[in-house]
Amino acid sequence: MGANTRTDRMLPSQFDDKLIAAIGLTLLAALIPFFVSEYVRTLIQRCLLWIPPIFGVYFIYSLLRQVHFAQSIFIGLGSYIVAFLAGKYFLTSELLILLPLSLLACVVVAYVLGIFIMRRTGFYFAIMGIAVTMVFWSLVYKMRQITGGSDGISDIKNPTLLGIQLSEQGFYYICLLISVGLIVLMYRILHSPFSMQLKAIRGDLQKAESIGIPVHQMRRLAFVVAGANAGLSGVLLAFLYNYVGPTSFAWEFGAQFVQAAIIGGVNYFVGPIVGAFAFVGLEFLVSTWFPNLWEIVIGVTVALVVVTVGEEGVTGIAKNLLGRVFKGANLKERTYSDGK
Amino acid sequence: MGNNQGPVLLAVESLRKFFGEVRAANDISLEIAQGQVLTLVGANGAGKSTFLNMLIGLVRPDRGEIRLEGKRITGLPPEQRAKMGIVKTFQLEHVFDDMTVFDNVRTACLSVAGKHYVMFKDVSTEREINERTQHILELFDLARVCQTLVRNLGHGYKKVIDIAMSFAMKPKILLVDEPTSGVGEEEKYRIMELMMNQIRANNLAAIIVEHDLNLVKDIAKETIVMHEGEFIARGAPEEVFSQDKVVEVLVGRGF
Amino acid sequence: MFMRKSKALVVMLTAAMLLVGALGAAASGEIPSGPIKIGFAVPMSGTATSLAPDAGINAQIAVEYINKYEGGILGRPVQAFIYDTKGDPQTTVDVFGKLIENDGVEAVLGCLSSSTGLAIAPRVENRWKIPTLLLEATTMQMFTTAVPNPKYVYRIGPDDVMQSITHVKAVLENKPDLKTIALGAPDYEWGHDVVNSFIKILAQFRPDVEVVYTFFHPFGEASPNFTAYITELMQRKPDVYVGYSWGTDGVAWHNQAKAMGLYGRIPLVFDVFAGTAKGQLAEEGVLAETRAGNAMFPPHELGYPNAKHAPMILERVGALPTYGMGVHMLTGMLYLKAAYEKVYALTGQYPTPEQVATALDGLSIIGPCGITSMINHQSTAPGMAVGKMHQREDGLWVMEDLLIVPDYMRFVPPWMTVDEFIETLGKIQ
Amino acid sequence: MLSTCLRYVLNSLPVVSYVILLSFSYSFILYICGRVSLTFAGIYLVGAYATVSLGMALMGNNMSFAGFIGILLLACLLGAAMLVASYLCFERFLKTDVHRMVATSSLLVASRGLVKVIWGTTPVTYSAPFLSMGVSEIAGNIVPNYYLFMLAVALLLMLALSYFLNRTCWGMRFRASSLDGERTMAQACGVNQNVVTLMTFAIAGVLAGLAGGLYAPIAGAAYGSEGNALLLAALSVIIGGVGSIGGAVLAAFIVGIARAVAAIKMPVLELAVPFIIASITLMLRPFGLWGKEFRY
Repeated sequence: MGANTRTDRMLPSQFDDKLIAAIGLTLLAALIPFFVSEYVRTLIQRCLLWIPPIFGVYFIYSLLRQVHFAQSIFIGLGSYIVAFLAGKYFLTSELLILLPLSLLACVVVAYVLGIFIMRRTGFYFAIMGIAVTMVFWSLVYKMRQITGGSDGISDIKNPTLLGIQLSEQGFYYICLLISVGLIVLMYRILHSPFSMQLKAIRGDLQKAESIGIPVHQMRRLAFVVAGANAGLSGVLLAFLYNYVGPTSFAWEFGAQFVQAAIIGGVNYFVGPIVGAFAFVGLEFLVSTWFPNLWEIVIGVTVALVVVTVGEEGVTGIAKNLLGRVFKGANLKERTYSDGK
Repeated sequence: MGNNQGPVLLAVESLRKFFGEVRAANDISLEIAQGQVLTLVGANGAGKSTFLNMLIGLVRPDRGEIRLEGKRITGLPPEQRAKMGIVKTFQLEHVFDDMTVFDNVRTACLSVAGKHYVMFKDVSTEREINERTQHILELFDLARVCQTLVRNLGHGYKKVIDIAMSFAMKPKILLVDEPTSGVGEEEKYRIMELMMNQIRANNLAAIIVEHDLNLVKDIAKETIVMHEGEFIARGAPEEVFSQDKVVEVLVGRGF
Repeated sequence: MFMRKSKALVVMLTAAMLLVGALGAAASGEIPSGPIKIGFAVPMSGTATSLAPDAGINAQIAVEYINKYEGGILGRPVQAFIYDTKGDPQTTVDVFGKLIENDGVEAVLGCLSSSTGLAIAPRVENRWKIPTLLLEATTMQMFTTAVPNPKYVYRIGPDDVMQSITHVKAVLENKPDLKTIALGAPDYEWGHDVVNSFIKILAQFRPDVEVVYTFFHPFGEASPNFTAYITELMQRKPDVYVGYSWGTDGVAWHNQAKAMGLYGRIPLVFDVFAGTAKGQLAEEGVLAETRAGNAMFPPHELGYPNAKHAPMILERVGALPTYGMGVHMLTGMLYLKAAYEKVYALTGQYPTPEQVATALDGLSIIGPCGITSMINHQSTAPGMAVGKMHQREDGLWVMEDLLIVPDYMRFVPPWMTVDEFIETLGKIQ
Repeated sequence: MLSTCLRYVLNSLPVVSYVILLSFSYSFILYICGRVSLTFAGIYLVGAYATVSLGMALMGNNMSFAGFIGILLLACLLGAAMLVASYLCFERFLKTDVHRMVATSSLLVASRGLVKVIWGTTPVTYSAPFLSMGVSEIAGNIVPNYYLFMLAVALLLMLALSYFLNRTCWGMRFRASSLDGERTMAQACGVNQNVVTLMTFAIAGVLAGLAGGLYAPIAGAAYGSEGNALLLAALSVIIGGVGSIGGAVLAAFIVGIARAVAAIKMPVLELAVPFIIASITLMLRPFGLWGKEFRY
């Protein structure tokens, strides 16, 4: 009986609602390049590429209640792999080689870092993330013979897929594909046994250990999942700008993902998506209207969001407003509902 | 009670743990056979919880050895010991507050099935796991509340859920730390009955820490009295509780 | 009678001229009405801000100057689009996209640091094709590897070799008998480049001089402690110290070095960016480069544009820039104005971006620092002169004994590589 | 050899003094109130700009020592007032540590923007106090007296705080509210929690404002210096341990000297070295070199 009530949430009608909405949004994103200017397309592309690293932050936050400031390590790692292979020592700009390669690199690095970082919690975890990021940053910055130091690596060739040079439009669709793919993947992971056990670890570490959950190993793997997301984004970001510099490794860059995740709302699965678009959009509008004031606006916005709605974020506000407008519309997107 | 006492399941040899001056465990040795149920009594601070925590690996002993079915498990982490069949429930209830009752038990079922790293399969569609979860919930009379968040449940329920999760682990030996502490008189007996039924039905070995001496007399043939990290008496409850030093230890503390 | 005739003649002539003018305007009639849009992509937040202080305000001032004193470009007032690059190359690419694709600007002035310049230059050449004036971005890589055959990308500011030659000449002039020298620079690519090329060029002129200490201090740390470097430097006792610290680094460096008595103990100090933050940062007798504080040297009083420009900056910012962003921006605007007018004069048509880009090369203008020319896509380093700081009786700091190195010694000719050119320097002497 | 070591110590003095003040400002709030609050870095900025602006406006180059002390006191008061105001108007509405961390760091970003609007981004400096104090020579090393003055101020303040916390009646109340985790015990014993919290924030504000005021004559007040201050202070707290005065001093010396040595011996690592030390400390001694176990 319990099992049945549990699977009730997957009743066809509700499942279809979500599926239809997802397909609709994806189609919209796919059609948008035909209607907007090149610049707006690039902007959307940037939002799309921001979604995976924000999902990493969201993943760590919603399952472990930790703030993950170290995403920029993996963005940087992916980007510099591209910079070396498709730029400085031009060997290949084949996406089918570069994506798996940087994924592998990120997984290995994330696993090793996870051994140290994931043993800490709370503020110590956050600072440890920043510290490790800064160590990476300063190494990349200082090894100027190899990495080009602060000048970075600028002559990155355009990406190819199966040997075919991608047009800018084509590249947009690759970004869309990977971003949507990762979102679907994250959805699956968040509903998987893995996530459920992570949530158990968050709830009670000792009990989790005593019912046989390999606590540390699983936390490390969560870090790997978050890092892999960011790594793939890093590859595409490098191609988007044809330039990679040490700022990809800067902790301030990683902190932006945290801000975006908070703005989006960490209680909802769509939070990271909303957050990416809200953050980039807000930045665009503010820097157009008051170029000198974006720090104040972004800072105050994030602070106010945290104070007023906490973890609900923009999604929560929108949900409340929409819920009032369309009474009865079921917008609930929590990963684990209370099942009533 | 008809236990068919089998071969030795858990063997503890001269286990020692000192916290500075405090002796939590001073050269304890113990053997438990399959199906043997022991109760452990002692005043607060006698070292009962530390002893159990050492058995499951949450506390690291200063010296000594623990063997499960002849295999040395002293240095193993808790999760591996749990897999090998030595599981503990906690004195202060340890449950996953922001999950439903169903998910709590399901987590244990997933864990015992070894599905830690399954990332691409929906939890709600794992049929075997769900059926087993459902079965355990029914055994412990939890099916009514299975979709309630544990946070919203009472103390007694949480105790039962904790025990149910331990059973879901398919243990060989169950360590129960004060299953009835802080629970009302009526519920106390209900919980104890639920638990003992399952222990007997599965012919498990168990160590049960309990304060209520009347309960102790009911549930086990054999009891151990612990004082300042040492076992000072062992035997049938009636017999043990009539010993002078035991009375002194237990009553002296206002028992 | 005569009077009346002449009056009529004047009226008729005026009318005829107006008519012709109107017809001409109608014929070529292509100067669009409304303001001309110019984009500025400058760092207004992040680390780079301290190095290009108040860049946004300076851009505004440059545009105001053009509108107020120069009558705009081809009579059209300039409308500025000023955006923040945060000093980050990837953001700069976004900002350029916004300026060019979204706002439709006709030309862009921007990019302070080499990295942002390197990120943007290839895109401008291949994709956007809009005249772009880089402010500084002095890396040698720019026109050697990043965009080897530039068409749209220009640079206002010296390249590393250019400025190092000036610096070496200035040091040799002021301290002919030097035996030992020490150099310090901020730790980023430009710092390394500039120190390396200084040493290379010095070796051409004076192979016997020994470099006793070089160091690279953290860059843009905002509240740095340089005591360790200063102590070490004074232990080595060099004859000359050449320091490239600037922005917040420069402020901290100056305070700490002065407190520890560096200026008294080392015979000649060349504080390249000795400038004027809000507060007192100049030292009597110290060498400085004119790129730093643009009102400190005579052109301020000689009536070049910055006689009007410098007071505008002082009024709005309260201090002259420690780094000549404002000067570069005004120079860039004047170049653009000259290029538009040149094309219009030649063709009678309102210029296309391509025509403006072509016309920029070879232009000469009177900029804030005197006459400068655009040669090989590079402006002859406005204010690339070195002088000694001196405080006059009225309290104003000026530069004396200005040394200006002739252009033939500063420009790498197109037929030579940089290294070949450096090798010839010793022979010129 | 000894003189070389001494030189590194002397070179690190300015950083040491301001890191002592800043890191204790941060760890004090964390220890007594159990709150993460990063606003102190913004107060550092305020202290620096206040000192420079007031110094230039009131005294110019005719510096008097008493006047400078007066300005420093003003900076302290300003810092205390602003941090208390930030607590009352903003921080007390934040529920969890994660929220506090994210919200206060966003507030820092906003405060940086505010500094830009008010003072612009041209660095400002008022170095008269620093320069007019002269130098002394210690074992062949030249040390500006101002560095010694700074260190003395920082250490004296730490001693005073230590006396206050350990020996006075009020200090006992502070420690009572910190040591027991739920903070209900102290309340039950009649300690007014609100007063303690406000006083904690005020003291932290004084420390942060003073750190800015003391360091500004050396390095100028500059847009963006709060980031550096934040990182150094946070790292020192991790190295030294939360709530420990000795730890704050020790960690500040470790960080300062390590950077001074790295600057000369191994420039590649100068920026990374505090982070490396902090990472290693976190791995080996999660609660700092001097700290007791502290969970929040």
